[in-house]
Amino acid sequence: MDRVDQKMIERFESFRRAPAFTGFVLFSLVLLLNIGLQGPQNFFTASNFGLLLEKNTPLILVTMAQAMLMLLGMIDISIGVQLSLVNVIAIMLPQELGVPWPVAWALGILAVMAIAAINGFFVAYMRIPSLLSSFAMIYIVKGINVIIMSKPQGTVPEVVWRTYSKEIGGMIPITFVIVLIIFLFWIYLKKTDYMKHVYAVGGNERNAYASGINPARVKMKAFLIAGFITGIAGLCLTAMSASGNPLMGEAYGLKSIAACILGGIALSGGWGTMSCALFGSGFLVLIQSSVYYLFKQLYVLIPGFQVTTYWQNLVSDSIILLGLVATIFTAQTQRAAFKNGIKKQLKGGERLGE
Amino acid sequence: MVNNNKLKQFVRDNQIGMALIISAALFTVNIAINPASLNANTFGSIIALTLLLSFASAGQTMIMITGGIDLSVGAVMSMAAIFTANTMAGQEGMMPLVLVQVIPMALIVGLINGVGVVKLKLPAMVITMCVSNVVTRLQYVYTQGLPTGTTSKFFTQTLQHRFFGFIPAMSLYAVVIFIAVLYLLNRSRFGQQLFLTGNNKNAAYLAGIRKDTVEILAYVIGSLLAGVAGIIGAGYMNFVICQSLDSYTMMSIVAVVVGGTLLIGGKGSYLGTAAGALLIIVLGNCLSVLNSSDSVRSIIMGGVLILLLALYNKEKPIRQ
Amino acid sequence: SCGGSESADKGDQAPAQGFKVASHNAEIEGNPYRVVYENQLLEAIEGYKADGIVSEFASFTSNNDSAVESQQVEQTINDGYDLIMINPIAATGLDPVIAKAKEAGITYINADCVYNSNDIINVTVDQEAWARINVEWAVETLGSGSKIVLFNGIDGNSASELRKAVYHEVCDKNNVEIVKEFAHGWDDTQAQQQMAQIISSGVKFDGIVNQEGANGIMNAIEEAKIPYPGCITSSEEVRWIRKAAAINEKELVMPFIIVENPPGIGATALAVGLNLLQGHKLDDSKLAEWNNIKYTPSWIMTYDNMGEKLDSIKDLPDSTSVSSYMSLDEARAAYFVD
Amino acid sequence: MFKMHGITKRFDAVVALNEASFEVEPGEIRALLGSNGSGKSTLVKVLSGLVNPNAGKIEFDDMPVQIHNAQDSRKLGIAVAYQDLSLIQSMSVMDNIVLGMEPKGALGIINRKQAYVQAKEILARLKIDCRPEDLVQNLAPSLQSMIEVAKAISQKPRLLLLDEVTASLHHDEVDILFETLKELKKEGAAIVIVTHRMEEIFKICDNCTILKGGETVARGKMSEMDLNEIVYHMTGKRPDADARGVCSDQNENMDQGEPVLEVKNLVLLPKVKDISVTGHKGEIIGIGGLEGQGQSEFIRTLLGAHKPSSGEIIYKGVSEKFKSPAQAIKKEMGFVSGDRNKEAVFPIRSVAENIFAGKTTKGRMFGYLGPKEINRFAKETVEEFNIKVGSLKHPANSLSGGNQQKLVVGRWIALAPKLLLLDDPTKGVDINSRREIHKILKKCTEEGMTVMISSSDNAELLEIADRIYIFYEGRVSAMLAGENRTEEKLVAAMMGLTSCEGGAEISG
Ligand SMILES: Nc1ncnc2c1ncn2[C@@H]1O[C@H](COP(=O)(O)OP(=O)(O)OP(=O)(O)O)[C@@H](O)[C@H]1O
Ligand SMILES: Nc1ncnc2c1ncn2[C@@H]1O[C@H](COP(=O)(O)OP(=O)(O)OP(=O)(O)O)[C@@H](O)[C@H]1O
Ligand SMILES: [Mg+2]
Ligand SMILES: [Mg+2]
Repeated sequence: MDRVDQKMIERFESFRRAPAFTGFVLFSLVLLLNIGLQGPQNFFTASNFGLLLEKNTPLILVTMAQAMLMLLGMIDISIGVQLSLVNVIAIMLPQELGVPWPVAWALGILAVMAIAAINGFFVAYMRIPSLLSSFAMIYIVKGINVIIMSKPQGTVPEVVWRTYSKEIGGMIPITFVIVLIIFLFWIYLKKTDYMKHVYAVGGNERNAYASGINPARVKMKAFLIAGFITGIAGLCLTAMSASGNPLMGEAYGLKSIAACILGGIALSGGWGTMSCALFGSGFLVLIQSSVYYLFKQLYVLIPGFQVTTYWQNLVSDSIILLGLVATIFTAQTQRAAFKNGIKKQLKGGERLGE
Repeated sequence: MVNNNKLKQFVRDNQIGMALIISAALFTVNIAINPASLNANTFGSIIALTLLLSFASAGQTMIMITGGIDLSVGAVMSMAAIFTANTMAGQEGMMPLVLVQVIPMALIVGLINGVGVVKLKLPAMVITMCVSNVVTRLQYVYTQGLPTGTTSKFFTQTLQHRFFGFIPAMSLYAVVIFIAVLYLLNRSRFGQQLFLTGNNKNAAYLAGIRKDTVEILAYVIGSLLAGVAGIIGAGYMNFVICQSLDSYTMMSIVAVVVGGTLLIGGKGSYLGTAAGALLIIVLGNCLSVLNSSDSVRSIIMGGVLILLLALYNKEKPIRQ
Repeated sequence: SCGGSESADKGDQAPAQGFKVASHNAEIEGNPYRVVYENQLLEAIEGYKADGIVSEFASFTSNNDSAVESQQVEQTINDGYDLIMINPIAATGLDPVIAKAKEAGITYINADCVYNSNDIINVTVDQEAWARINVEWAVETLGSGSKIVLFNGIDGNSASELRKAVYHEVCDKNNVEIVKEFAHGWDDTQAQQQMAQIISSGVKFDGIVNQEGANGIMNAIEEAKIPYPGCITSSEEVRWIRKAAAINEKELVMPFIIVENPPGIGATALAVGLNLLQGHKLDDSKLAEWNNIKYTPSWIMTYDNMGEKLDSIKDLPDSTSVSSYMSLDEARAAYFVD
Repeated sequence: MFKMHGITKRFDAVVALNEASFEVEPGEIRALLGSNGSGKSTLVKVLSGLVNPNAGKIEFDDMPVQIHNAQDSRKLGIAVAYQDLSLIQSMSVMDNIVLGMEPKGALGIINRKQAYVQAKEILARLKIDCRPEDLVQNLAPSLQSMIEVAKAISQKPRLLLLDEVTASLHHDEVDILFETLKELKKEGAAIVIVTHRMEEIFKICDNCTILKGGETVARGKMSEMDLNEIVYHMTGKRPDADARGVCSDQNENMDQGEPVLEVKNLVLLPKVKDISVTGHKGEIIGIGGLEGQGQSEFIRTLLGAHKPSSGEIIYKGVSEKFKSPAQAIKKEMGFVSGDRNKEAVFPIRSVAENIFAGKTTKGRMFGYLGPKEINRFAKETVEEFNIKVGSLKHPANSLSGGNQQKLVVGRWIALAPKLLLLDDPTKGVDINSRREIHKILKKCTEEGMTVMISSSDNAELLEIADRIYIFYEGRVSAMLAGENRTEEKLVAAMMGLTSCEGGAEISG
């Protein structure tokens, strides 16, 4: 009994020290809030999960792509316009050139990977800070997007968007499977030496270099992986909206960065996991939906209550700010847990010494 | 070989000079393409826009010297501009009342940013972005989204008038602001402490510098300067809507970086920033001469930015 | 008109306790036009609530995030609203959601920016007509062989692109050269900066064809103290109307045209939607492509009718736009058969 | 076997290596010596691929080779333990040890079991007391240094380069390390040691190469060299007769006058458990002990950088509770850290600004401070303390380590604080610079300054301190003064054996 308890405590302690702890706490809080506001009977339905996932898979995936870069201490604020790039290619190639859509979609992913590679080249080999380089990329990609597609238009085959919003066996949303596959890919990556090198370069680039790692190549690969995931995200966005819009994704750049930080990934690199990205983006998604239900409740509870949507935005942005501030409290417990760890280690040392 | 090295050295050590040289080159190209653009108005508008951008970038320079970044510059400017237009409502003599609103607003925003970055140790980019969002939302709640009043005629005249047809009256404000910022950065203890703190926070702390205070002050003063820039921006445009000055966030960052301030902190100058601002405005002007679509202009802008960054803000290689 | 017929039977039972109405907007913040759209919608709703026609109203904005947009619409579908009105991000992108609304038997009205679907009712201002009135006036004022500067809204935006196509078409046909073309994002700050750049580029032009942002353009012109342009077009912000009138107060120095692009179209669309819910039948002859009820601008101000028009808006504050919308009965009279 | 010649490396204006040459044979342990800034680390980094030389040739087994990056270097069988470590703090010991050469299975997946065994083995071999899964950031500095060595050795290198790794190691750890090195030597590895600790060289090295100003000035067998000769090659001067003399006579008036500093039962858990110390005007107080016994924490607590859990600090007759170094420094304290890079130098600011750093805080925050004032102050200081600088405008990181340290010491002494705290200020500083720093300190005490200096170097303490407090596990295990200041007593106290007479003095 005691040993089981001990183990549980140890598990919890080590979880408290894990990077994903911050995101987990925030996510849980807003999850409870959302369940409370929406009512458990409405929240725990396949269609609700399906809806949340279907609409937010692009954000979740883009956050994962951003996380990949952030582990290396880099960011890409042009990731949003890259989403639109996939979208316009996936729509325009079939529409204008008659390219079969599966081919067009594959080309969309390749195009984003090419953009990511260019950005990666500037960051990894030209050594331009990623914030600045990706800022310049926004101009370039945005220009390309509008040249390819001058205004919102086009459709995707109905079977595609129908499938996208389907649930397998009425239970498991397709989008869940997509996110799961990317996550499994991450789990595989984590077991490879490449991922160790990512953490090493993120932790200290010079030392990683001194250990025989080529940081530029590691970064370049990360950009390609992030580009690939962004590509998938862009296709999800295309399937979700079933059409093209050259201006669709821009906001995702900064949003995905915020999601990563809220999930507990360190902007300085070397600290975090993909779970952080999931929790962080989940937090943003649920804030959105919680505020929706909050105001709905207010409309019902207070007769005559009528405010402009400005208030909704103010409330959700304020909660995000609070969430950000809350990350320091989780960080504090994390620090405490670390200290405990050190003390234990010191004690362990004493025992050995005796 | 030797010449080549000297050139490299010059390019690296003279960011201000280089920014000016590139600006001049761009301007020459501009005139070569379109000789008609050599006129008094060109100078007038380039100077005015450069000054406005360098006001907006003053605080950003200070903050980036500490190694931080402020994404709330634009939001603070817009908020200040709204207060200005709203309060003046076309009447004269309302400036004190404007200041009574703008100063506390900027102080509070700066303080939240500073405390968030310094005491709570949140990444500057993220906390200032979130604060900026909230400030933007407040603009809408405050104005209900509608354009606000008009600035006073006199105030607008003091900004828009052009002496001899090409020296904007705004230069009078520039004299005050430049002297104040240059004094703060280069001739005061605060400035000295700011540079040291930006370069090595630990060492600054152990040398007896109150690094937290210094850094928070940078955010507060930065925010105040953004507030001032907002007031001036409002006067220049004479009426304001929500978010109208938001684009200055990114422009200020680019101006500061192109002006040679290091993203990692510890090195930078306000004159550099002003030169950077000039470079950006001239570049914009140059692009507007090209008879191409906005998309193509956007692509060229991005490409030129990358080139400039590769020139200025390259990180050191690991292998030396 | 499928959307209409389906909800017809449902509407007959509902009115006793009033309809639940949800409004969605791509953006409000940063867009003065949409602010008026939203305000007039709220104003109309107040009236309908007082009359017991509407019981509940909720308004959403997606800040131009199409994922958020379609999530919010779907949430309102799930929450059982009777009428969903939307001023969408783009002319496409909501087909999946529209299919769901149709399955749920909800009346779905698309307002302001046209949405390309036959499964819904569109209620929009005729952007092409709007642009045509503007540009044809400009061409006529300046004459063939003249040069204009053209300001668009946002490259890649539906309304902006529709107008742009008409501008180019008319200019080409009448041998009018577009010497500079910019997109100012319907934003006075950008407009001012771009106009300043145009002025300093020394390019010669006779007139300006523009949509909103006119105050910023005029700021740049007055700062540079260049002569007023041979003509300028714009939409119906009150501040601009007064400014244009003031410039031409003594004599005609700057020909101008102001054509309404009424943000009240939202409230008009609401009236159409409520009529449908009440079981009335649309007059199919009034529908253009995509079941579009097109509102053709009629409030037009030029130097000739300046005094009269100025008088009609003398109570409006500078910050608003000239805009009106149809009442329930007016809408029924205009677009319905019964 | 391993040869390099004609190696030249310029960092802008600084010539770090000037046609230097170096060679080492398998089965040999060679010392690479030279004063601060003579180019030792640069030479090592040329071999490890971290520095790209401007000219020169490298030969391995008589074959010319090119080392373009750290990978090339590893492939040639070169392993390096760096002066400033190459560990990733946020990763585990095991991950660090196998970093860059992880044992892999199918699909590039790491074979964790094998990696674990590998790490365990090397930890056992070097008797390092930690688990493979511990995070490096949670380990004491000396353990980290050992892991840096372990990481290098685990590559089974043909050429092992150790750059001042012993600087932060305990005696026993150094012994273990040397044992291992001897084994490696037998196995045929070539080993190069860079160090400033002369006694070590004689203990273990076969041969030595001496650099001066980036040039190779001497090489030879250790058995044929003595300390004087080495110092001569390093500095170009015969050691002064008074080298030891300056500091040897004790300050007679140390008990006179009231104490400047009185610390009573200071506690700062977990490191500082109960410490009482007194310091008088004009006295040099030494603080000794093995590394990590609470010395650094104690000194920083005096400065107000940490908040003590309990205890009292009476400074200049007033009981003080400083909340930050700023407050302490306002009351005329000064602090010199041995950890230059992290805690003392502002690398990209100019030499002048670095010297003026302590003085920026004296005066109103928004008061006027012009470059003239900064430069005048800096110029005086540079002249007074004989700091070698190219120009006052050059960035501080263009100076060599020793000169950077003198710069930091000068920064404080020029301010004439009442109490100067120094935390291991001569770590990694060459003999010559060290002596100069000692001279400066001595001179200051004559003018009435009180100096408290902690050091990891016993000889240094015995040489310069009037009284030595020895810390053990967060307590004072002995206080040595006058006659009692002997090496044996010091070492005994460092091991926690307080039964000697020195211990009695504390209670007295
Ligand atoms: N307690 C910790 N302290 C320091 N770094 C840690 C800690 N936990 C994890 N890390 C860092 O994060 C990396 C991955 O951590 P870990 O394997 O614990 O994540 P995880 O929880 O399994 O992630 P996920 O389940 O999301 O894939 C490690 O290599 C390490 O660098
Ligand atoms: N990255 C660099 N940039 C500029 N100068 C450098 C750099 N690295 C080293 N130097 C300079 O090169 C010279 C040699 O430095 P190096 O570190 O090799 O000396 P060292 O012999 O290892 O000294 P120490 O004993 O202090 O470690 C010094 O003058 C130093 O200031
Ligand atoms: Mg796990
Ligand atoms: Mg060295």
